[in-house]
Amino acid sequence: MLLSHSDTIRWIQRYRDLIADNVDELNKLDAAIGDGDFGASMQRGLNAVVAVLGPGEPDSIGKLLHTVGTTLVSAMGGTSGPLVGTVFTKMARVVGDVDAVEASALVVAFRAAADGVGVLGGAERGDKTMLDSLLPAVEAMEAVVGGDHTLQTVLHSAAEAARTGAERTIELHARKGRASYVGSGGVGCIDPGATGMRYMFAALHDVVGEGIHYSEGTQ
Amino acid sequence: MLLSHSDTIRWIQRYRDLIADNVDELNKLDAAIGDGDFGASMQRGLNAVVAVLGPGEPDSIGKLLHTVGTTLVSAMGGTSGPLVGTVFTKMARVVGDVDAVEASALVVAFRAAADGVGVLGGAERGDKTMLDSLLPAVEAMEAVVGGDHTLQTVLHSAAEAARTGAERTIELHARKGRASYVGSGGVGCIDPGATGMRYMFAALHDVVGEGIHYSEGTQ
Amino acid sequence: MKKLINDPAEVVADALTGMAAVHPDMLTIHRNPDFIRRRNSPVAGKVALVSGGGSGHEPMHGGFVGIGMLDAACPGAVFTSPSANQIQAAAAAVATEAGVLFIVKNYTGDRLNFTMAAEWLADDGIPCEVVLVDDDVAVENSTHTAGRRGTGATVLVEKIAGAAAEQGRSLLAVAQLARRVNAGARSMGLALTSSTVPHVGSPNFVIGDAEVELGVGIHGEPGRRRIPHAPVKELVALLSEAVIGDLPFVAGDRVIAFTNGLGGTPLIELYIAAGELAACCAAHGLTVARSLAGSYITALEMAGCTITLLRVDDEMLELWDAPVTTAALRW
Amino acid sequence: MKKLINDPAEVVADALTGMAAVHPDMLTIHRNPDFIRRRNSPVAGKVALVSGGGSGHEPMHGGFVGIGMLDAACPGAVFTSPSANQIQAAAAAVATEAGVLFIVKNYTGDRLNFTMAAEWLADDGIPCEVVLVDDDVAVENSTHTAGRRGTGATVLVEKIAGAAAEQGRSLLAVAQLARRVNAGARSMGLALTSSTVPHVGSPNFVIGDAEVELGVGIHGEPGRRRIPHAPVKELVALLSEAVIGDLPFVAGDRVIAFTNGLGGTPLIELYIAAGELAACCAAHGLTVARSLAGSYITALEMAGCTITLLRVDDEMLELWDAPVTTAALRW
Ligand SMILES: Nc1ncnc2c1ncn2[C@@H]1O[C@H](COP(=O)(O)OP(=O)(O)O)[C@@H](O)[C@H]1O
Ligand SMILES: Nc1ncnc2c1ncn2[C@@H]1O[C@H](COP(=O)(O)OP(=O)(O)O)[C@@H](O)[C@H]1O
Ligand SMILES: [Mg+2]
Ligand SMILES: [Mg+2]
Ligand SMILES: [Mg+2]
Ligand SMILES: [Mg+2]
Repeated sequence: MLLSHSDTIRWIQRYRDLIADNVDELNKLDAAIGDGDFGASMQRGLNAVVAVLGPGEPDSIGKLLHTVGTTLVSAMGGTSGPLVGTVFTKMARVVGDVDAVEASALVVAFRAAADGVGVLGGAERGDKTMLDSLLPAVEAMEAVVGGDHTLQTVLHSAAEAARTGAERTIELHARKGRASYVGSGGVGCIDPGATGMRYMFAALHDVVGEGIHYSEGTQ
Repeated sequence: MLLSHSDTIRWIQRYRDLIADNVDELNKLDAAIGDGDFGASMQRGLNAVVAVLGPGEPDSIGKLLHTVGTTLVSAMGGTSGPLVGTVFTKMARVVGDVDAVEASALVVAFRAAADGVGVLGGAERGDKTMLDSLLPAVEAMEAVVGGDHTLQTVLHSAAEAARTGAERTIELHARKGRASYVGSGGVGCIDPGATGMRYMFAALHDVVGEGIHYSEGTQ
Repeated sequence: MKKLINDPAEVVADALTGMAAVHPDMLTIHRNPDFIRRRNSPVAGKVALVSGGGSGHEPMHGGFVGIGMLDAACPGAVFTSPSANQIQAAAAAVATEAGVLFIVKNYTGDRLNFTMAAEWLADDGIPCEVVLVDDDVAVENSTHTAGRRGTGATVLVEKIAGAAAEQGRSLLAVAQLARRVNAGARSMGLALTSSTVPHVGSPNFVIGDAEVELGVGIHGEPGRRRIPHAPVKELVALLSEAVIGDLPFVAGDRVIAFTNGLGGTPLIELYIAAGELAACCAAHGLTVARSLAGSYITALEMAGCTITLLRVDDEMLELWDAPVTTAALRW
Repeated sequence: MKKLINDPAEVVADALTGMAAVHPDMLTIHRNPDFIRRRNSPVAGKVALVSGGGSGHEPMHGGFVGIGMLDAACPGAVFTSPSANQIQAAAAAVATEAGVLFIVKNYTGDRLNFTMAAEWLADDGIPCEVVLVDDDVAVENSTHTAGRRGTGATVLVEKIAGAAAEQGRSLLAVAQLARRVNAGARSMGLALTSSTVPHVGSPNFVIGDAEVELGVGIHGEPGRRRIPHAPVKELVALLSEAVIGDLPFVAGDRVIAFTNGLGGTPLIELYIAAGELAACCAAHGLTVARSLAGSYITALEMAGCTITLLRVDDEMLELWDAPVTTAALRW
């Protein structure tokens, strides 16, 4: 099973919807240990993205993901704009000008994305950032991919790991971003950025989990 | 019975104490239909007055009342400073350089005070101002003075009339001062300035009512 | 009550200490009686402009003392008119042979005290004129009120009259001009929250979470009407209809448009309100010749705004543009 | 939430409309991407100064655009760093052959976006330097944080660097000077109330009626410590001890003392705080060479203040005194 061009568009749309459904929660998570704009920023960014995506436009998954990334950077601003944007521009480079992506390539793309976020933001695992759901998700995918797992299973493990990772940020002491200013280091609060990443993986799993697009693939 | 120099000083001190005891009430009355400073202004003014009065200083009742009036003007500011100050400077002129005042002269002095307030502020009876307790008090005194009433009785009637007058301002629609700006004209609220005058008469009655100073007088 | 103050009784004194520390280049502070005077005043040959009023409206009036505006300002206690003695002392300190102009917001207390002081000055042979500012259309101008209050127009009168005085015009000429500015100005305000007088300790009145008080006074006097909170576009339209209809301002008029914050409203909101005011002016065919937006006449920490329009002619505009060096207005 | 706004999503756009209406003589507003640019920019031969940050801090930065200060400012969404694209567009609009200086408050978002934009400018052959402002002593300066935040020093850096650029100094010289100003400045703030981001609709955090939040951030970030409310004398002493001890400032130092309001605190309180700051400086043997008091870096309608001290030398003082014509600072 492959991730198709239209899956990718539906992923982004679903991601937008999940963020919209949870925008207040995300703002509130950010208000507690930051400045309260994370949900609004993600929503503004994804609305802009959805507005520029046409039915078959841009015409390859790589180009599409690149457009998603650059649109997020320009429409979001903030800390999350460049970082979440980087997730997509890095994936775009790995995926290239194709109209379907296999699970293995997708995992490599997500690894590149996580590395890119790490380099740009300078954060490490455990710093209470979006990396704390992004990295576990990538590692979970890497652990199962290549066996006889379907794309669905791979993405299921990613979504689960991202969710757990996000929830566990509640225990972490922030060392990066605005939450590092808070006296408590934000211990006791869930990181908004990690929660945003969780929705990104949930959206992808939702879209692929709905099944539908069984093209001929490796698994 | 006469009002002596020391009675006069005790009157002013008692007036200061009554205002201090009711300063919050007076501020609140003013907050409801004005700007909330009436109690504080009266308190500041009377504290300044008490600070400049010595045991036999100034050395006549006329000079003493004049000092009270000018000190109130300079220490209070606001609307009430010049008006309440005028009460005392007008009385001072009528009373003159004496060390005791008969009831009849005191009533003439209060009449001059009320007229002075009317001229300076341009208000009339019923405009919901301090005149609405000052004028009834003067009229009540005028009605009883000269008969076989003691100074105490005269001042009792003044205190009663001032109290009733102040309470009745609740029904009045303000046509002068800051209360005239309020949409309702302040109907339903008691006028702070009239209440302040009420304490002025109450203080005088308290001091004379305590009896004490029976010098040889007309009554 | 949470404020950055020490003793409520020392609020005015402490603020004057701060002003003296921040603006030694422009102002000299006199204590007991309190007044703020232009450095190097009196200015020989120049009509001296003196204003004042209760404290709690900062930067008015102390922030308008300096070259091209006021020579002295008298701060009363919070929301309390300064005393006649204070005013007399301030006027005596800055008076010249050209005379003294009192610019007085039309509140009973200010009128009484400034009028008393003017009489005392006259007794001392100092020529003195009193100009009343009464631009607030929220107050009915009838014998049933103390007359309209002075609000936003005060800044405009003080700036324009100040520039005229700086040019060396006579007392009567400056007074006449100041009255002409007042006559061409109208204002109205609204509050989102009330404010707390320090020595009172609780708000003068309470505005519900979903309400707006229309026609509020700058001393926290309750207004004339409560309406449900609405987008600022609608609120500013309400205020400007009342203001425009009152003078009335008519298509073709050139105006100075002044959006004033009441103390607790941040500049980002004032800019939004100013944009709406400009739109209302345009819709009525008024040309906004100059604009001013900021918190110049406050009511302690009250959230809200007042808007003022002044119909200007070339002379007024030229005087508005003339240099001014004060703590609050400077160009 | 009661604010003078229309749609929360249009707050920045509406405020820009208002700025354009109020300051047509100084500013030109560009929309989509949003930036505020100095009228008649680019200024040939002059290093262009560009700053920016989230909205909600007005007058920072748009109010500092003009002669002697910034050439362009990029307003992000409320409390959200502007995007790299926005910054690039602003810089491109005002850049000259002398290059572009970015003055960036040290927040992760601002750093990321300005750095990206700087790289894109470099790719286009435009010389570009980035200066970080990180003066907030409330944040521990360790590897366990994102580093100190930029607060009050930003105004001082922008004013002094702006004057140097206006004199025609080179990009490197201006950047070096800006870094020197930042290195000599320290700040700390406190909040009496929180503030509400329009699209969130409820306050970021709640401060009790008898509490003060020490070390609060200008984006409504919770601070490091809650203390019982106290007289401003004690509060300012706490802030200034932290500030003075950090650099440290020592007896004999000349300083610029800056008392900044966070948006909801009226000027009368800021003057009182400024007076206390001057007293603290005197007690430490510091000479206050210049003062600034007012709401220049706000956090929406937050009540509270920040204090900033900058150790100055003759060069900095001369540049501080140099003429400036912006909406918010003008002399
Ligand atoms: N250095 C960093 N690297 C990776 N992620 C980061 C970093 N700093 C902050 N983040 C993430 O960004 C999220 C906040 O995004 P956003 O609200 O846009 O930031 P801000 O408002 O502080 O600019 C945080 O919850 C965190 O997950
Ligand atoms: N024109 C007037 N004549 C007489 N008394 C007046 C007049 N105007 C107001 N007052 C009285 O002054 C009182 C308010 O005094 P004060 O609080 O000092 O005034 P303000 O704060 O409005 O200057 C009112 O309650 C009223 O009794
Ligand atoms: Mg945020
Ligand atoms: Mg009053
Ligand atoms: Mg008053
Ligand atoms: Mg942000």
